[in-house]
Amino acid sequence: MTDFAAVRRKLWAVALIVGFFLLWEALCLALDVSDLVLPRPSQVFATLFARLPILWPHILQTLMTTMIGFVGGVVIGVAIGALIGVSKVAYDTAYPLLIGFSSIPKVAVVPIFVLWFGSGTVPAVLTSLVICFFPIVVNVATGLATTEPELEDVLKALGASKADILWNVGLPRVMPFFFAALKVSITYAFVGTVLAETVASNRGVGNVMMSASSNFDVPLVFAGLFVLAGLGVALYVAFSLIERRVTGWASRRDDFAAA
Amino acid sequence: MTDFAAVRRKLWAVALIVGFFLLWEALCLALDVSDLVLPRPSQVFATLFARLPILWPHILQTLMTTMIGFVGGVVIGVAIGALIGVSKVAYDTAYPLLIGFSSIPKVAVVPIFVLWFGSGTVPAVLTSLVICFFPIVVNVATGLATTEPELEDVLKALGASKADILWNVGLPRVMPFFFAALKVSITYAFVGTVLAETVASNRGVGNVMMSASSNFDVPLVFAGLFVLAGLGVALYVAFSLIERRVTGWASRRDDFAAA
Amino acid sequence: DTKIKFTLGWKTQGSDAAFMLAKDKGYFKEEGLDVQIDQGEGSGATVTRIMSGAWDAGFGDVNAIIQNAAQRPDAAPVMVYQMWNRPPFAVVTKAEAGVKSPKDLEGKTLGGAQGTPTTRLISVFAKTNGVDMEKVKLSNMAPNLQEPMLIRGDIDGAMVFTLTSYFNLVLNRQDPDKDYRWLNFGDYGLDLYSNGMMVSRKLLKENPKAVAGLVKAVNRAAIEIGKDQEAGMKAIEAYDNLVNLAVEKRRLQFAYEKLMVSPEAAEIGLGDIKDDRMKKAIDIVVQGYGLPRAPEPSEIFSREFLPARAERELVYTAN
Amino acid sequence: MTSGTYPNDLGAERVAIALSGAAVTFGRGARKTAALSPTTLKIAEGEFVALVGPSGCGKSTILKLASGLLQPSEGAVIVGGRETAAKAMRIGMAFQNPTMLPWLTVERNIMLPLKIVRPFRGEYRAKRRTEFRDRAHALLDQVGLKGFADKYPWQLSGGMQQRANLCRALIHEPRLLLLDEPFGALDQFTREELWGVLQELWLARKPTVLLVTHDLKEAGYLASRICVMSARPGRILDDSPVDFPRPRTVAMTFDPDFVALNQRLRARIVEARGGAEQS
Amino acid sequence: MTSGTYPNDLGAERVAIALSGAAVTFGRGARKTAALSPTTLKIAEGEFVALVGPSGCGKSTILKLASGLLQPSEGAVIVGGRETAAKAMRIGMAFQNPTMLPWLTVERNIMLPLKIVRPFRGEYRAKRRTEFRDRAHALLDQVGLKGFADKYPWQLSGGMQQRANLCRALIHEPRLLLLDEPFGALDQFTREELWGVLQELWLARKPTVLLVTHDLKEAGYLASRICVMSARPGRILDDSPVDFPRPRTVAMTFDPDFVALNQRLRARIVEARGGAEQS
Ligand SMILES: Nc1ncnc2c1ncn2[C@@H]1O[C@H](COP(=O)(O)OP(=O)(O)OP(=O)(O)O)[C@@H](O)[C@H]1O
Ligand SMILES: Nc1ncnc2c1ncn2[C@@H]1O[C@H](COP(=O)(O)OP(=O)(O)OP(=O)(O)O)[C@@H](O)[C@H]1O
Ligand SMILES: [Mg+2]
Ligand SMILES: [Mg+2]
Repeated sequence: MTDFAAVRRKLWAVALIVGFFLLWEALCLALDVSDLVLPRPSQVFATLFARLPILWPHILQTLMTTMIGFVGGVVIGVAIGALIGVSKVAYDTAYPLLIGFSSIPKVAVVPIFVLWFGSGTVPAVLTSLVICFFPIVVNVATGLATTEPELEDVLKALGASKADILWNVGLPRVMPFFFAALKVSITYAFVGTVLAETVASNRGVGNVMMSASSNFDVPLVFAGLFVLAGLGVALYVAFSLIERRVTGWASRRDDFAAA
Repeated sequence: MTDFAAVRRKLWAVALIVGFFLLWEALCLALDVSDLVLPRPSQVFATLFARLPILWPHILQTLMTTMIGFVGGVVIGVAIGALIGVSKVAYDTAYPLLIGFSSIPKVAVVPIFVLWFGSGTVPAVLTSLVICFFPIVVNVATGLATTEPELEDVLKALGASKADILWNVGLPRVMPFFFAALKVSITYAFVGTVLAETVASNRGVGNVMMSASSNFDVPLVFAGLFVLAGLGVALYVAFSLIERRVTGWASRRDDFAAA
Repeated sequence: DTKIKFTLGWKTQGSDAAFMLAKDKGYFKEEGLDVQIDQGEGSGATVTRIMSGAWDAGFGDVNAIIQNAAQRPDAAPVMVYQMWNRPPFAVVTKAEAGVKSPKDLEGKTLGGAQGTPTTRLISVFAKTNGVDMEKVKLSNMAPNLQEPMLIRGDIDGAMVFTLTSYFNLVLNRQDPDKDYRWLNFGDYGLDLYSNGMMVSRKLLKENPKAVAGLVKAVNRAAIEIGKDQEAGMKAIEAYDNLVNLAVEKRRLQFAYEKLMVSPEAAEIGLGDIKDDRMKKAIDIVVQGYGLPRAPEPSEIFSREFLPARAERELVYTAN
Repeated sequence: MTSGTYPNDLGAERVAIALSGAAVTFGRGARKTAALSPTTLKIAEGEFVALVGPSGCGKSTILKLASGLLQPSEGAVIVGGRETAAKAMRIGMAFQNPTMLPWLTVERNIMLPLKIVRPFRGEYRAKRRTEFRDRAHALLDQVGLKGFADKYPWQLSGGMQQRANLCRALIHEPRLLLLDEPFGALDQFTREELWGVLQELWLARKPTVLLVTHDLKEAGYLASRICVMSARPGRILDDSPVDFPRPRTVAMTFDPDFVALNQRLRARIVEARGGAEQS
Repeated sequence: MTSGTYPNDLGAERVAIALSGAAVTFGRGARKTAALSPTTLKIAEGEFVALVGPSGCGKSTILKLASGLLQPSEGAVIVGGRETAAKAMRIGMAFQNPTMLPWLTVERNIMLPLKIVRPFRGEYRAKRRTEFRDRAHALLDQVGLKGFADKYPWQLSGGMQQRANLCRALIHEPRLLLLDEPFGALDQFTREELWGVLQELWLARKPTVLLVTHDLKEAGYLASRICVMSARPGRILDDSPVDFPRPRTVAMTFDPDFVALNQRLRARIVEARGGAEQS
């Protein structure tokens, strides 16, 4: 693909995204939707900019909490995923437990964390961690389980250990789906943090939104939502850049080798 | 693998899962954890069996709501995933929007649904739907984007349409990761239903848990959690059976052809 | 300093000003206390939070203490400063619905959040006032959905906290006085106490001095705010700069006017209760919640830590 | 050099494939790889052309151009009078690496073209368990894979996969057959058997065939014309007709004329390698 | 039939590979496929054995047994005196289908054994940019892939992938070399060049080599012993020494003795096919 086409594609995408917000604005105006139900994007952005100085520390708090929880979730997710992908007994044991755990609304778990670790950042980190590691587990495990035996045989014939095979075949093979899981996970990590912040914290975007919502300051609630969405997208963009480098082979982009 | 080994593996798994609950029971007893914080599994199961007749209609309600939302989520997820996996512009447009939307705690969205559709089943179905479709989108899109061009070429050389290729190569290729996403999604679908039920509904497990929690009846809250976990696992088992048939080729199980 | 973890009844509200002021002006510090104030999940949840051991003290509903004391007398927290003398529980309806007395609720749909005292006590309220609950439809919803659904007409009435709902209606650009009718439980035979400061039994046993200090500091701040609400609002702003100060100030004044200033408070001073009224209140709660036993007022409330009567003389002047 | 060069002007005969100065380059900038030099090649309908040349010279690339899987970076490719090959002609392609779909049994893999290609696709659901299935089994028998219809591709040996691959290229009676070293992984005897099968098929239906092979004997036995390519980036060095009578036999490959043709082509290839193969 | 059968009793020489009645069956119950009949085969250290036989007879299966990738369903396989092949001997294996890892460049793919196998693995991080890299590039040059080190495997043609595959089997100077049709996708000239490369390497280091091929000329040129297998499920029908002097040349393949050997083996194969190939 030429550079020109790539730029045009990006422009299209930007236009469509802007169009989405314009549509929202127009629909709200046309249907006369109350800003107490669904504020217009222009109101939300106005609120966001007006309150940004006050929101800033909360945003940093949420971002930091989420990142710690997310990194922890990724590490644990990869570890459990690798275990499940490699061992049949682990598969049969851990999967039902994890599915069961994952079906539980995490809001029921936060109080337990609060009790054990006090209110504040620690339970938020933990909530974010437990909510985000499952997609990673599942994709890593599936990727490992479906790795072509031929590729593994290359290493086995060399007398490679299981760890060697995992490292040199399993994990690279899994990368595209690992990155896919990251995209899901990072969003859930934010949800987890915010959840814990609404339940038991005096800081963070979740807390802001909760107090805004109990004050019926709906534009501020949505400003919080936009901040979360923005943070999610920002991290997604960061991952995408890494992903391009790491998993370009899988989509065989012509510009991959040159990138 | 012989049948005997398979049976032994299952027994191991059952033993480990039972062990997990025994450990929980023992730790609660040893550390004298209050049942207001974390009831022992034995208490929870006792409550569950004692209250089952009362819980039953709620369980059915939640299960039904979740299944509708989940099926809707799967359909929409596959559709959007296919679009994103195939079209670059859709990828660049929809991904940021979806990531942004997914980073938003759904609890903020439920009230909007309630105000639009009234309280009850409809907002619960919608919440369950919007919470569960994203993992499917991501995995379907990634699976399609990483499909080996060689396999697609087989059909292209025959003059197959894009739809033919999607149907005959893309989707089968994606199946293992589609099923992986289903496992994540079904759990989130339950979380979504319960969330909506706690916000505005007179029935369902979420409603029971909310009322139990306001009664400080923590064992009943956990009974609700166990029910959710159980439903999640039951559906997981159902999917696993389908998965074995559909994606056995990917893990090249020796017993696949015979199954 | 003794570390105290303190939970509010809800997110930051103007009516919490006393705690912020006590912290801000160092009244806690003077008592040798290092108090950390956390936002809460509901005035009922304050009780569970303290019972779980994660918090030592908090601002919450005495009726929830009664409920728990009936079942777990050794675990339930103890009220040590009964801040709100009158109950904020009410059913609010639109004026045009024509609900003038409880009897008019028959045939209507009421929305309420599960587990809030108002929702729990509605059947007692109905019984006391000869309303047939069979004819009243109840619908569950999260607290912040009550007013929007009421405004939209999805429900005919909402079972609310006056203090919260009044201002929610204001924030929803309604006129809560002109366009809405309030059936206050206190006016219809449910003469209950409501929120106050409670502490855990553990703190009570292990560090009574800290409890006394806590009560002293909060009382001092509450009395001060009676004369100067602006000082309270400054403390609120310092604690949480996101709130709508104008509304919160009105809420603070509402709390003083409608819930704290009362003939009883004038008689016995702020923070204390009358045991016979409490006994009646306990009976109402026991009946309403279907509790297995009725706890004694002494299990619920301890006046041991109250400062001298003279220090608890509430003089309220709106400013 | 014109000695063995086949007249590229086909006159009135209908042209099946026409490459006009078609070149292929992969990548961009410093990473650019020329895969095929500008190449002109016309193949008439019903011709059987064999393509030989050193490894990496662009033979598979020419096949991909002809099937429409690849667009030329320069020049034009017209197949059956159209630019989109698959629309113009029913194509059967056997890829160099067997590319069976791993989730389908051998039988289903082989029936894939019937599922996709008109006019069969309309009847696929109805006939996949009867007529089409029988056709697949008959083909499998012919290539010596009787009894493997229900296996999955990875349960076959390399040579068996290659034969299944060939079946898939043949099942829908294509008018244009593109075969990329279809017998490479087979032993000499199986190979000679399959030559016979392919020749029979060609004589019966006269599809246009473009066969890539490294085996000059194979090329001589099967083709009506042999093109020799130079090393990468390839171009066509030699284009010779093969005029032995049909049906040909393996015995014929020991005929002095046949050996002489082989020798001449071999010499051309050596000549071609001289310059370029070290790169 | 004993005429050409090599004495399987190796006496005092050290045995590199010993199959004792080793058989392989895939699947269970009704779906059972016998891939290899009970086979006994001893290969001494430093021998160069070629394995020929019809497609699907179990040649690749024997290679997988020798490399330890497959366990025999019956009988025993001992490599270098041990049951786990890879522990006993440094093995270099070229698979039938090139199995380059798609996320690594050709260079990194080829260096993979150095990353895994002792004693190189300890030095891999230090030398992968210098000494090991040079070694990889030297090998690539030898097989005619100069300049393709930085490409990804899917950017190579079929034959180029196969050559890269061969490089990966050779780079760590294995003591046991298992080659599964390593020259199948190459033209005759490239093929003959690589025969020379392989023979040189064998003469220099004397690894034990087990080569699967369909080309009797290749087998005769390279091997010190040729085993002919029957059709599926295969067993060893003939086991003949090849006594031509080393180093051998392509010219030698026209020698009457050489041709006679070829003819004799060909006859054995025909005989073998007679009974079984129709299944
Ligand atoms: N996707 C690609 N990206 C970059 N280069 C490529 C790609 N595909 C092929 N090439 C290059 O194009 C050239 C020709 O490849 P092609 O597959 O046509 O060779 P071939 O003649 O079929 O060789 P062989 O006989 O080995 O199969 C090779 O040098 C190869 O490196
Ligand atoms: N995983 C498997 N499952 C079932 N059958 C298998 C499997 N792998 C191989 N086979 C069968 O084993 C037999 C021998 O296979 P093998 O790959 O050893 O043949 P080969 O001699 O290498 O043939 P070729 O020359 O075609 O590569 C074949 O009939 C094949 O169908
Ligand atoms: Mg090729
Ligand atoms: Mg083989």
